[in-house]
Order: sequence, then structure tokens, then C-alpha cells
Amino acid sequence: MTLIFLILAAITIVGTAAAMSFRNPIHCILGLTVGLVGLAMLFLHLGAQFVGFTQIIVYVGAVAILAVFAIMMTQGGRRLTETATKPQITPSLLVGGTVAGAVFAVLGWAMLGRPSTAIHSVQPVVSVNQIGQLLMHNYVLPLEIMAVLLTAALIGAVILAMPQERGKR
Amino acid sequence: MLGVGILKGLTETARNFVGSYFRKDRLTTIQFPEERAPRIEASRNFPFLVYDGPDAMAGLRCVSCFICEKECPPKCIIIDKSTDKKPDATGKLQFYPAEFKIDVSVCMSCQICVEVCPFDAIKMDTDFELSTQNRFDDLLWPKLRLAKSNEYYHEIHPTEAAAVDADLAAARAKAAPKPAAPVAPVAAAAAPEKGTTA
Amino acid sequence: MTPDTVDQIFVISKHWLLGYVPAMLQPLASAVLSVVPVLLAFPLLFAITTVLERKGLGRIQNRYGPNRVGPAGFFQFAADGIKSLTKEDVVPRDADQVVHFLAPLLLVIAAFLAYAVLPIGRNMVVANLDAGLLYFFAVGSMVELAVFMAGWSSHSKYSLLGAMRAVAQMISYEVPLVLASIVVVMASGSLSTVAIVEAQAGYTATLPHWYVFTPWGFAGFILFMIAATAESNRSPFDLPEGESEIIAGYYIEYSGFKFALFFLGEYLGMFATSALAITLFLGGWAAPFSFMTWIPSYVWFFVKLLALIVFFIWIRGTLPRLRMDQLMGMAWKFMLPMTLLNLFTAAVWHFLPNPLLRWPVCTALVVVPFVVLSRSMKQGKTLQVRTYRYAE
Amino acid sequence: MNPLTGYLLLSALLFSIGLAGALLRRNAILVLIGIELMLNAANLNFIAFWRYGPNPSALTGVMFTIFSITVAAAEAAVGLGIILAVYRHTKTTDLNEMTSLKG
Repeated sequence: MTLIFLILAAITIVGTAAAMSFRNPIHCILGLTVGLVGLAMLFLHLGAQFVGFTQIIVYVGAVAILAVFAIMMTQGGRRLTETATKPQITPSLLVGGTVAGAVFAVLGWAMLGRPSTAIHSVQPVVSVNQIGQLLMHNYVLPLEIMAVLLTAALIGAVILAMPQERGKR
Repeated sequence: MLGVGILKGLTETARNFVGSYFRKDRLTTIQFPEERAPRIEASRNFPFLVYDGPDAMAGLRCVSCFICEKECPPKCIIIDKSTDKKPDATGKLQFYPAEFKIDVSVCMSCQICVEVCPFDAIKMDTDFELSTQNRFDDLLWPKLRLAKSNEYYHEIHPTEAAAVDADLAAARAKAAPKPAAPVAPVAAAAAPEKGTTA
Repeated sequence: MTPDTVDQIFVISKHWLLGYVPAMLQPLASAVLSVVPVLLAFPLLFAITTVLERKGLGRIQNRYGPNRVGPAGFFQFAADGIKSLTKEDVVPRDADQVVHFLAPLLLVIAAFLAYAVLPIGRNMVVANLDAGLLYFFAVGSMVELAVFMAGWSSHSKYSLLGAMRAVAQMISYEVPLVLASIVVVMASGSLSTVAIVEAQAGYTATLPHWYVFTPWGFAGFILFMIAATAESNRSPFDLPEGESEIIAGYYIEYSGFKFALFFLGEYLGMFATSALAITLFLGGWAAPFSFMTWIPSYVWFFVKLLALIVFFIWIRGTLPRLRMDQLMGMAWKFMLPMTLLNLFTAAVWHFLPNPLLRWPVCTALVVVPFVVLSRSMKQGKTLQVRTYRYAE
Repeated sequence: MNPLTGYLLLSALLFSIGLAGALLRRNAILVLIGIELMLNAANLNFIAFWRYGPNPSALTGVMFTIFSITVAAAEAAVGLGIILAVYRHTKTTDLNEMTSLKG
């Protein structure tokens, strides 16, 4: 529980909470970016350099931009999409909040109730080289499956988003 | 093949770059405040009022007929007609402008006032350095500032000015032999004097 | 002073200065002493580049360029800087104030962050990260977000169009940019920029072992530079700020110092990608000939950087702006296949140890696809002298 | 409280925020973002367990996270593609208004 952890955790929580509570979807995406950059910093703080940078590339460079493009393509210039009225407590808000709170309570109770015993406190040194070796030897099958998945996702996304030809239906 | 055109273009620009340091004739830029481009006769900018003779206010050709004020598309000309009359360029007694103002900030130099003027009193200038520091008073030019001599007109547009002078002389010759009314002696007295100066 | 001392003078002076700092503050002081020179040197380079660019473009177009402030107009950047600092900062009424304010800051910060992993000289790098190249691209991807923020928050159609164009262009060209640099990672076996420079050390008969002097390295360098031009939104890929269509693109609603910050961020991004190109393909801070190693390493770095900047200016003065479909076609139909084939070529180079065999094979592997691709891109297009009906 | 518990709590909180967003938001894109957040919470767990676990040299947590990020990216691409396709039919991204299955 260092100071750095607390700061980064605060950035992450504030960013993601903002992402889920702002009314303007673009603001939500920007908040999400802050939260995910905080998360990437946490990864770096934990010693996982490669994962941290990959997180930034994938989420800030790709997913956030993709989401922004999707918002611009679906809502165009309209700024406020969800009700512009003041937020009010509706049954759905209560139910959703309760479910989320309950999940958090259960998870927290499980963690605090059973403190983990084996704590490895030395920062492990991990080089990109090691990750590459593992990817090419132990994890070569998952890697190939990922490659197939990504190709399938690429083709699938293109086909889904492609405008259907006129007269086909 | 892709890239050949790019290489050609690169050599061309490189030739320009190096050439501009060695051959002065490549650089066509005129360093404005120090150097000036030669004056072109056909160039036109803001209008001015032509006067004959030594006295600018007495020799104004304008008779304040209001045609230019009416025709001006942006309505930037303001004329006050005089109450008395004085002889004009051809010797006829006419009104003269008590005040004649043009708003520089509104004028678009369209030359319509010049086209419509039947007295050859308003002509286009070539001066383009009209900027001032006061946007109200300094941009509303009064008669005194608008008036420029016929000599100046000859200097900036020699061909056109010569044609105008020939027309005026013809008009004067037509007006002079008519021994009409009591105004005739005054007109006759004024005409030769004007003719010598013009 | 020996050449070695001159080469290491900044490193030595940093250690000398650190000696006066109490031990507790040493890490902090070390970071500050590494970062501050970078924060000073590259904005200065930006200032010089703006003057160089304007003068160079002027000469290319047979003009003088700026020649009033200082000797031969060299202090024009000071005049420009003072002007932009003292100008009124206009924020549109409808703009999203917070995002509008943050966008230029994020752009400049992201541009500066990229310099952390670039080795400026021998032992002169702010942070030698194990995943340095990945870090560079991660930071570079934040620029896209800043550009989008600027365009969206201005609430103007021109800035939004410019931002959308810029983001689409940057995403499309990031793929060939990364793929073109991966060949170097394959050859050097490391993502660390310092290790990549070290892998190119050494000379064979005065000629260096730079990656640009291999078929795949040369092709990779050209592809990298094309992608870098597009990434930094420079002519001929300056559609996001195409003056004739969308005035100034995503930063049209910015004025005064924020506009200057955008300018700074854009040029810093260009320097950073150029510096990365130097690191990856041109041997970093190494001297081009073995008998010139006595010249300090950082001098070589900046000489190479200036050479690339001059090349960028030259290209800008030469080529007209592309159309949007040409831009995207270039990225996906030419750059992507070429970079992928280049990966294959680099692998072939690695597995063919015989130099007599690998030179012709790899050259053919680069040249033949290039010819085929450029033929296919030209197919169906008849190029002829254009005739004008009205303007003549 | 040891450092691991802190990370696990943070991860649980992130998961709950993502869950709440996915349950409460009506914009389909933001629901997708909520799901991404839940995936990220899992990633944080993987990394924290790898760092404080008994055998960090095996890099299992790191590997899982890398694959998980890849899957999340693919999921986001396909998800947003689906949202765009749905938007083309219904002209809305509001989940409350998407009431019919027919295109």
C-alpha cells in the first residue's frame, strides 16, 4: 500500500467512474481513457512493462478511438443523447446499483476475510525477450488461436459495418 | 513506376533552391518599402476629384450633380451642394460641392462613379497606401484631401488624361462662340485662363 | 581534452552536478537533469526549424522567405513567438471548455514523452526501457486522442472534419509505421532503442553496419519515412489541415499561445519520428565513417536529424496534397503489402548467411513487389496533360 | 492489509463500476465500454497475482493478460461493428428502444 498505488488507484477509479456516469458519451470515452491509462500505470508499477504499454496502445490508441468513431457515426453532431433532464432515482438505477454494490461487497468480503498467505515481495524482472520466448514456445497454440480470432474479428467487423448493397434485400 | 515522378519533382525544386542563390533574375520579389514596382498606367484604386488651375477649391470640375452619389453601389459618397454658382471647366455657371466626402473604408474601387460622371470630374487614383491609425476621421476623406490637380492626373494616367483634355477643349470651343446672356463675358474671361493652365 | 571526454561531456557534467545533491534527492535530481536539456534542446530546434522551413520553402519557390528580423531573418521565430504569446486567446462560446483547454496540453506532453527513449548520444538517453519501441508507439497513440479532443471540443464542422481525417489517417499509417520498424526489431532482437543502436555499431572497411544499407533496411527506411510523414500530418499528407478545404483542420478554433502549442506539438512529433528513424535505420548517434568517430556522438545525432528535417522540408516544397481516397489507398494497398513483404525479406536475409546469395535474393524480394504494386496502382489510370476549358 | 489485497479490492471496485455501467447505461456503446472495464478488472487481478504470487518467473499472469487484451480488442471491434449494423436498422443506440429482433 504505497502512496504511488493510492494515487494510481484514485486516478483509475475516478476515470472509470466518470466514464460510467457522464452524460455526454464523448466525455465518457475521455474518462475511460484516463481510467485505463491509470490502470496501465498500475501495470507498470507492478513491473509488467510490456503489458502496460500494450494496454495503452490497445485501449488509448485503438479501443477509445474506435468507440469515439462509433459514437460520431451513430449520433453525429448531437451532443446529449441520454435524457437531458436532471438525473433522478429510478427503479432501474436502484436495482443496478444494488446488484453492483452487492457484487463488490461479496468480492471484498471474500478478499478481506481470507488474507492471502504467500506474498512474493521481490519485484520480478521480466524482459520482453522472455515474453517473446514464452509466446513462441509454451504459448504458441494460444498465439495461433489469437491470430485466427483477430483475423476473424477483422473480417467480421468489416462485414458487419459494411453498408449492405441496395436491392439485395 | 511509382517514385520516378517524385524524384523528377525533387530535382526541379532542388534546382530552384540552388538557382535562387546564384541567379538574381529568378527572384522576382520586390522588397516593397525600399523598392517599388514601376507604376502601371492602367492600375486603378481609390477615386479622386480633378481640379484645374492653381487653386484646388476654385478649380474643381465637380458640379455636384449627385449622379455619382446615386450610382455608388456601397453608397460611400456624400455630397453637399452649394447655394451659389461658379463657372465650371467649360465656363458655364454651375453649382459646386460645398462638401464632397468619400468613405475609404466603404469604397470598393469599382470605378462606377468615374464611368457615370458627365463632367470628367472624378477619376481613379493609383495610390494604395491608404491605411491610417484612426478608423473614423482619417478614413472619411473630405473634398480638400480628395482634390488632386490635373497635372497629377496627367502623371498617373497620361493617355487617358490627354483624351479628357481634348474632350474638354472641344466642349469649351463649342461653348465659347455662343454670345449668350449676361453670363457670357464671365465665361469668356474664364475660359482662356483655364485653357492655358490645362 | 580527449575526444572521449568531449563525447561524454554532458554525462560527466551531470554526474559532477549530482555530486552536490544530497543522496536522498539523487533519483529526482538525476531525472530532472536528464529531462531539462531535452525540454530545452528540442523546442530550440523547433524554433530554428520554423525559420529554416520558411526560408527553404521560399527559395524552392524562388522567393526570399522571411528576411527582416535579425541577420537574414534568422530571428523570425522570436517575433513569431512573441506575437503568439501576446495574442488574445479566443475560446468559442459553444466549445467544450475543459476539453478545449486540455487538448493542446495533451498533444505537447505526448510529443515530449516520446523523447524519453530516444538515444541522443552515447550513454545519453533519458530512460533505457526494455520495451522502448513499444513505449514510443504507446505515447504516439495518445497524440491521436489529443487531436480528436481538439477537433471535437471546438464544436466547429471544420475542426471536426479535420480531426476525423487526422485520426483516420494516423490510425491507417500507424500500421505500416509499426510494421516497418518491426524488421529492425527482428534483426537486432530487442525492443530497447539503446540496444538497437548498439546492434548497428561497428564498421567494415570504414562503412558502418547501419540497417539502411541492407535491402530490407532500405525499403523499411523509405516506408518508415512515408508513414512518418503521414503520421506527422505533413505535406503531401496534410489533408487534416488542408487549407483549401477545411482551413486549418482540427486546430482552427485555437488562437494565440494554444495555436503555438499545436504547432510545437506537431513539429516535436515530426522530430521524434525522425529521431526514431535515425535510431532504427541510420545507426543512431554513430558516425557514418570509421575515421570520423572523433566527432562527438550527439553532434552526429543532430546532424542526421537536421538532414531528415531538411528532407521533410524539401518534400513539402515539392509534392502536392493527396486526395483522401489516394491517401487511404496508399496506406492499405501499397504500404501494408510492402511492409508485410519486407518482414518476409528480413526473415530471408536472416536465414541466408551467404552474402553472395542473400543480396540478390533480398533485393529481388524488395524490387519485384515494388514494381508490381506500382504497376497495379497505375492500372486503369491514363495520365495525360490536363486541358483546361476556361482557365488558360 | 498486504499490497495484494489492495490490488484485489481495486480490481473488485473496477469490476463493480463496469457492472453498474453495463447494467445502468442505455447507450449500447457505453454498455460495451462497461464490459471492457470488467475485462480490465480481471487483467489487473492477473497481473497482481503474478506479481505477488509464489512463482512470478513463470509469467503466467502476464501471458493471460496479453491474451485477454487481445480478446478484448477483438471484442470491442466486433461489438462496435454490431452496434453500427444495428444503428443502421433502428437509427438509435438506445438499448431501451431496441425492442424488436427483426431487422
